[in-house]
Amino acid sequence: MRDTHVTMAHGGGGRAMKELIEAVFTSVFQPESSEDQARLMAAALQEPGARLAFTTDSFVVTPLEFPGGDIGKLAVCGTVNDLAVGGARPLWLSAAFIIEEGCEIALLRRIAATMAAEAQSAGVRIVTGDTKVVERGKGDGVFVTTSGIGVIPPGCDIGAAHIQPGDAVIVNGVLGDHGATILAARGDLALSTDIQSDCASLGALMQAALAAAPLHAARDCTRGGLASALNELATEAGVAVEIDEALLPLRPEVVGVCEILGLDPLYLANEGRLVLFCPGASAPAILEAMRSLPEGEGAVVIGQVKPGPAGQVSMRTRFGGARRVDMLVGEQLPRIC
Amino acid sequence: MRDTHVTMAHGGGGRAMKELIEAVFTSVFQPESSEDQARLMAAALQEPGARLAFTTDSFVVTPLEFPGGDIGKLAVCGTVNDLAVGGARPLWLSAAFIIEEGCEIALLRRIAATMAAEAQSAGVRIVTGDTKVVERGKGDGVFVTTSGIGVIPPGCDIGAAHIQPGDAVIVNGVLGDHGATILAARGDLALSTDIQSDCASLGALMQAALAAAPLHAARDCTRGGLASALNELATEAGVAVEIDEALLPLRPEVVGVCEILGLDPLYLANEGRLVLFCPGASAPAILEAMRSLPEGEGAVVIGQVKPGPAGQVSMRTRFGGARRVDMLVGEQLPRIC
Amino acid sequence: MCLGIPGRIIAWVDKASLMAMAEVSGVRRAVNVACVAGEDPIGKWALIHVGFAMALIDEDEAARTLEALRDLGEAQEAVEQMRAADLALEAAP
Amino acid sequence: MCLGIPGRIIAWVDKASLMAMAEVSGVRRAVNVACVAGEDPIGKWALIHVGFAMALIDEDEAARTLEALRDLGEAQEAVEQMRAADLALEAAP
Amino acid sequence: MKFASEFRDPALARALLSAIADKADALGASRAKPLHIMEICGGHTHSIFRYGLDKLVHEGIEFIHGPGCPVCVLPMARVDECVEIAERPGVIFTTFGDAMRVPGHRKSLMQAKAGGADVRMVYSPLDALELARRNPEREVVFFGLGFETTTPSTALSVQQAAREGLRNFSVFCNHITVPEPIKALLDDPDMVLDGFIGPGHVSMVIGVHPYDFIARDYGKPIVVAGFEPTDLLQSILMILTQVAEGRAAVENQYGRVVPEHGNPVSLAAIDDVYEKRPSFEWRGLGEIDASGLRIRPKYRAFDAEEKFGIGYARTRAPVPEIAGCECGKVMVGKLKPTQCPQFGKGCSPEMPLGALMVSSEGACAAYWQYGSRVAAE
Amino acid sequence: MKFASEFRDPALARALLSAIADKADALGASRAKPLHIMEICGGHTHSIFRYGLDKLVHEGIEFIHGPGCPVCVLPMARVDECVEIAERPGVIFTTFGDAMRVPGHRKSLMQAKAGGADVRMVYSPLDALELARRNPEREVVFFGLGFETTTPSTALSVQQAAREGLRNFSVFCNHITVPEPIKALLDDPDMVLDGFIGPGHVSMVIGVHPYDFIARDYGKPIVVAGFEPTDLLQSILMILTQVAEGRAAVENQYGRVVPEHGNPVSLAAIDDVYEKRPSFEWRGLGEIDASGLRIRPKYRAFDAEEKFGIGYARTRAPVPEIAGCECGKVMVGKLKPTQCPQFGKGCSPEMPLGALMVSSEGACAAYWQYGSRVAAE
Ligand code: SF4
Ligand code: SF4
Ligand SMILES: [Mg+2]
Ligand SMILES: [Mg+2]
Ligand SMILES: [Mg+2]
Ligand SMILES: [Mg+2]
Ligand SMILES: [Mg+2]
Ligand SMILES: [Mg+2]
Ligand SMILES: [Mg+2]
Ligand SMILES: [Mg+2]
Ligand SMILES: [Mg+2]
Ligand SMILES: [Mg+2]
Repeated sequence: MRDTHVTMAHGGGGRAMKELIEAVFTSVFQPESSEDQARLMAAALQEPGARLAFTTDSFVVTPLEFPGGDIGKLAVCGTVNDLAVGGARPLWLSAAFIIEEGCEIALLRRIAATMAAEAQSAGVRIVTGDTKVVERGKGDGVFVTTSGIGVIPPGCDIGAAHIQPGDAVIVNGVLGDHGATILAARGDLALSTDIQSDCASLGALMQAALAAAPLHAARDCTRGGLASALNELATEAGVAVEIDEALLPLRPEVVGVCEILGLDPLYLANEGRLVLFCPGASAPAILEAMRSLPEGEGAVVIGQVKPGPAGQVSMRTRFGGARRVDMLVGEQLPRIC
Repeated sequence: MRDTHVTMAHGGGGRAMKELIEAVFTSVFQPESSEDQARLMAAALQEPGARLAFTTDSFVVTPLEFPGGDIGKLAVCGTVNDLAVGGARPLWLSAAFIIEEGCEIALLRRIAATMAAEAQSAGVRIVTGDTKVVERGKGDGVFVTTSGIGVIPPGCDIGAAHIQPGDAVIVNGVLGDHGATILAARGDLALSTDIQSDCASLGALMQAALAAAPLHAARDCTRGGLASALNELATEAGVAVEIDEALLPLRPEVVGVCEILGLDPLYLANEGRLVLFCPGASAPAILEAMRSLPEGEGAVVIGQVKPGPAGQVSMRTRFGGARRVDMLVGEQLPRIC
Repeated sequence: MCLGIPGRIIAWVDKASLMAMAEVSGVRRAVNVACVAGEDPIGKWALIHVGFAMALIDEDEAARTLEALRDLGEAQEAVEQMRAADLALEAAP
Repeated sequence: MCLGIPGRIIAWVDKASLMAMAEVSGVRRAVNVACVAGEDPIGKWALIHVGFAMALIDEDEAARTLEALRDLGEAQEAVEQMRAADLALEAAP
Repeated sequence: MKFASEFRDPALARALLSAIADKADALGASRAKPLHIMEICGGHTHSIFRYGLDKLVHEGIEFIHGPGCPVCVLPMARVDECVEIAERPGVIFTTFGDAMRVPGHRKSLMQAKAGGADVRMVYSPLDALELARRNPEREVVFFGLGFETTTPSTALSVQQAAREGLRNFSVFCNHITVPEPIKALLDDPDMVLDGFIGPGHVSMVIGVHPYDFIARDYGKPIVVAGFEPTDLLQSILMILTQVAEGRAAVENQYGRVVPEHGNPVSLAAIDDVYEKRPSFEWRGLGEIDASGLRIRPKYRAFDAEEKFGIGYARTRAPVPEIAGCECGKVMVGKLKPTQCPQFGKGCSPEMPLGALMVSSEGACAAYWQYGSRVAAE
Repeated sequence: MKFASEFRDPALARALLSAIADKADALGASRAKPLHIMEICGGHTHSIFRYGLDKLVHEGIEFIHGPGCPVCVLPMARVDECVEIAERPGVIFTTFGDAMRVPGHRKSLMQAKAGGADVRMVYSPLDALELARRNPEREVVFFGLGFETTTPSTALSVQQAAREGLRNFSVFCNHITVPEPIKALLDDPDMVLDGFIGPGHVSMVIGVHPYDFIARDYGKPIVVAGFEPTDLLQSILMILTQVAEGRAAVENQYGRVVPEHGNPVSLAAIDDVYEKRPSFEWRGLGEIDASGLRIRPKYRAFDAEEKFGIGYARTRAPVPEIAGCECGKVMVGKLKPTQCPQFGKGCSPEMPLGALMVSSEGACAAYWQYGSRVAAE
């Protein structure tokens, strides 16, 4: 294409749009037909008792590119992970782009390339998509919405409802890297660090864990951080969760960002982290299986499930105190007092 | 909720977000679980030879509410239609919302209600979703992205590749109502009309047509209008399409808007219109089937397929001239000269 | 150049600023009628361009043009019939 | 109130405007060092608040505090051992 | 649509086409030796292609597409200036949609908008005025573009702004006039034209007499025409009739809209607000004396050239057009669009090189859009 | 993290807790008859709950959460004024994140932002200055909020703005001081306090002597403390020791940061930029003499009160607080958060009624967030 930046013409439904889609997206995603719907078959889906898993997320992030990833990587990983944590094997993704007028086409190309690469390494195909262009000041560079389809094999049934008192609570690595990276990358707080986003696809990790030993539930810790994921799960399962401050894996730089801004790392976003609940007896095998993969290298037990009070998450502090770990209220704001 | 407008807190991943999602979305869509993935089974999908259809679209429209619909109705109809025109029976939708800070919560409720009602009448379920909040000036009220899953029954195979010279070209009603309605509703051109968007779900209509007689292909005419859909199909099928100006169904008001602004109704967007290709012999039965449903009342043959030149769409004018109907170039701009 | 379109001036919007409502095929927009306000334009047809009523349409003149065209149509038909007859004659052995 | 955090001043950013780079656990930010510029602050630890180095940290004093706490720890351990012994004695029949 | 549909009647058109064919045959016109008729106005070009008249009409009639598309004749330097104004902080730049995609040297207005300039399409200068009222802290500039049809609306808007004492409204005036370039074409010794279709909506404002010189001084027939297909066909027939009768006169086909002496209110507004520029540059035609209008000193406060120290008067060194672009020759009828080496190659509607490919009134866009493209392929 | 982690050592904390328990037992303190120790500073309140010290410490020690959270003591009328300034066209209103969610009568700053006001969170007044430099056409207002710890940073920023001659930067000064409200609390005949934990970072600026009156005039022990858990425990131990010994003195636990006489550069900047207001209104405490700072006339150009004709001096009629809100009583220790009838009902962090539920330093938010909520349910 001769154009270097997106104009409203690229959203008009005509030739300019077609050219943009072909040059930037379909040339990279290589869908099988030009029909505006993918037509798919998978043997796994037709097995008796197999269930289809379906999920969606919109991705909005500033900046669009950051250390460790870009919005495209987030969009693939996030939806793959939402499928994976339910026990589904991710198969197919859709990708819809809302592009702000003026967006650099080279940036879109980089994002599409990241998505294609991440999809390939996660073993999923981007099979259908859409682009829209909005006027300048009515978007933010680009928003990406992915939806995902996976298959839950017969017999696999995990979820919050299965969590039991006594379950071990496991995370797959250091917490808050993504959130801290974005805060720093945004630039307005003038912080600089060497941290990278933890953004990663966790499909293989979940399959490894499922294969290793019985497990009850898993959830990716994204917006709202570990604390919000634990609160959701504790509420849905009607149990209490107690984690141990001393066991929480945290990078010093993430602690640094939190100390400077008065934030709590438990609430920082992650994009390649999950929390997993399994019977205590499963924990060693699951940990071992997780640690055999790069995205599970840092897997550790961080706490356990208690019978009640239902929905309560608490943390044993380093010197034996306990504090409530409530759900994040609104958004975490940097504070000075 | 006590809040009347969305703030950044509603996107933070915490309690405010949960409250917004529950008050506005899940209370209306009533998903089966609180897991962030729907887990689905459908007998039709497990039939041997059945294929899964998967599609996605983002919806961006100003104003968000307009005569005949709102962005939520568009989002349901648009994705249902993208499934339907491929011969799929629509089953499930996902819905992802990107909400601009400051958006009125009552508006979101109205949009969700429309979506639920339209989904019900279209026979699909909204089974999973997502919300994000972006800062004011980085969105436009709300963007909705829907993805859809449908099932193409064994033996059903329609698409551009099947179009043949001699095929009749059918549309299901008057053209351009949606585009003209939006142009007028936007207000900046200070036009007022009584037209309404044609926004409608076409699942039942497609099923009726498929049941009536053999057909080759269908496509919904959305952005870029009838002209762009015909050009796409002609190119994909390697045929020429000739339509007849005298046969085109157009409302006088739509012609009026076009005359005033110097636009061509062939390029105006529709949201409840499809163009259908079938053997000439099928046309009477298909027209009859379509006309038996309200969304097909205005069904008419508008032209036919010629062997070539491949990809060319032309129109016989009212007094026997012929003109090329090219694909829209950029976007249609109002003109004075 | 100069897209212009016939519309009917249906009512005053603000007489002081010479703004009136014009209607084109059921589509309404307020237009400036300064150029045609010499006689009361309400109810009349005008040629609308970029939001201004630029000229009143002379209905009699329009009818005369159409009449002339219809006459031409008849005349031309006659000519063609004659020509066809000629051809038939010529073709006759 | 008044979140403050120890950071090391690692280098000047702009000496004229008294801006220097501070580092907290590997995180860097330029801070104003006007309040601690009496002696050359580079290499020193300071208490950072809202982008300003508000005070240098007295390392000796910090060590003394910790020392006192450790002494207390030992003393308290002794006390507790004595108390445990007392209890054991009392519990003895 | 009343006063439109009747003039699109296929039966009437058939009769006209047949009568034209008879006349053309009688005149011995053929594809090899056609009669050259220039439709001056881009609106006529648009109608010809929209209704396929070029293919329906007798093959001995060849349309030469004239310079009457204000977008097509706008030199690139004017577009550059629009972009420069639009990119100033605080400016809301308003324009008719037509001008959005015209390429400048750096960028088009659409690209400037994508780059962050606040460019808004309006349907009417009245809408620009309203924007100025609603955004008192912003400077609203209206791009005044067009021939005599459009000049009164801009003039009336400037008068209105003056009455209201608006301080944040100005017009970047690039209005031009029709008779002067026609004279320039007629003075070109290479030009062979047998008659003109005159722009009806221009005459609605200025009447028919400004074209008297065409018949009187150059001996060419000119028929002022409406824009519906039968209007055009009737006008062609009227020209052929003049040719056949050896006459050259100014005739008015479009009597329902065009008064002999034009519209007095419009003429008075034009006279009040504008004065002639000594000369103005036309794309493809070069400098033409007295062919452009500028805002009179009494309305200086509403003149964007004055406000921004920019514009034609200040940049007389002609800025070169894009190399390889043959718009100039096409516009004067010396080349057909398909004869331009760029047509369909370097230049297409999605990536226009020349203005004739941008405006839907441009001959190249019309050729492309309405099907004469194949000729080039 | 050096100078922090060491002071979070569980072993040291255990020793301190044990020593405190011994001292408290020796003093006969019990849950029924506790010793009341006020941590003046919201930062201390936050640390107490974050590390669970309230549950670890001997049950005979009861913490009274003092007024040292600048967000909590800010009257609603000030928030209303912030919103009013922020909503003016052209203004960029900058604030620490803490103030974003504090309810005003109409709305919070976060809600004003959602409504279109350009409200931006900054980490430092230096970031607000930088915004002013980069947006010369906008008025950048910084919300000066905080006690003596924060006042120097604002003062130094105003001096910097003056040096640079910035014309679009101003401070909405609502800075307040610690000693005066403490005196007010001590003058309250209902108040029974056995000692104070002094705000270490305030003393980092002003030194320890401004608290002399507490020991000297009121006979209460006060220990200026750091913010790590062992700092707090050590300070409690030091207070108990004074109580046990029948002494009342100003002691400095936080010697590594707090110089006896404070920081001379900070003090000079404060003195140069601010002057005392005759009195200032505190939420829950009412008007307190000489407890607020305003910008001196010499820096009038940087004073948002002057620029916008708004602010404390102009709106002395106290604006009523929300009915049913018991923040005032909680703030002076007369009610525990859980004793407020609104706690967890009309008032929760997602929908705070009072400021104490907003700031993470507010006693109510701390009770809610860190687990004492159940008591209310
Ligand atoms: S094809 Fe393009 S460059 Fe050539 S004359 Fe036409 S517009 Fe100009
Ligand atoms: S619960 Fe709410 S209203 Fe009651 S004192 Fe606390 S903050 Fe104030
Ligand atoms: Mg999801
Ligand atoms: Mg997700
Ligand atoms: Mg998830
Ligand atoms: Mg699409
Ligand atoms: Mg933006
Ligand atoms: Mg789609
Ligand atoms: Mg679609
Ligand atoms: Mg479609
Ligand atoms: Mg989600
Ligand atoms: Mg907006």
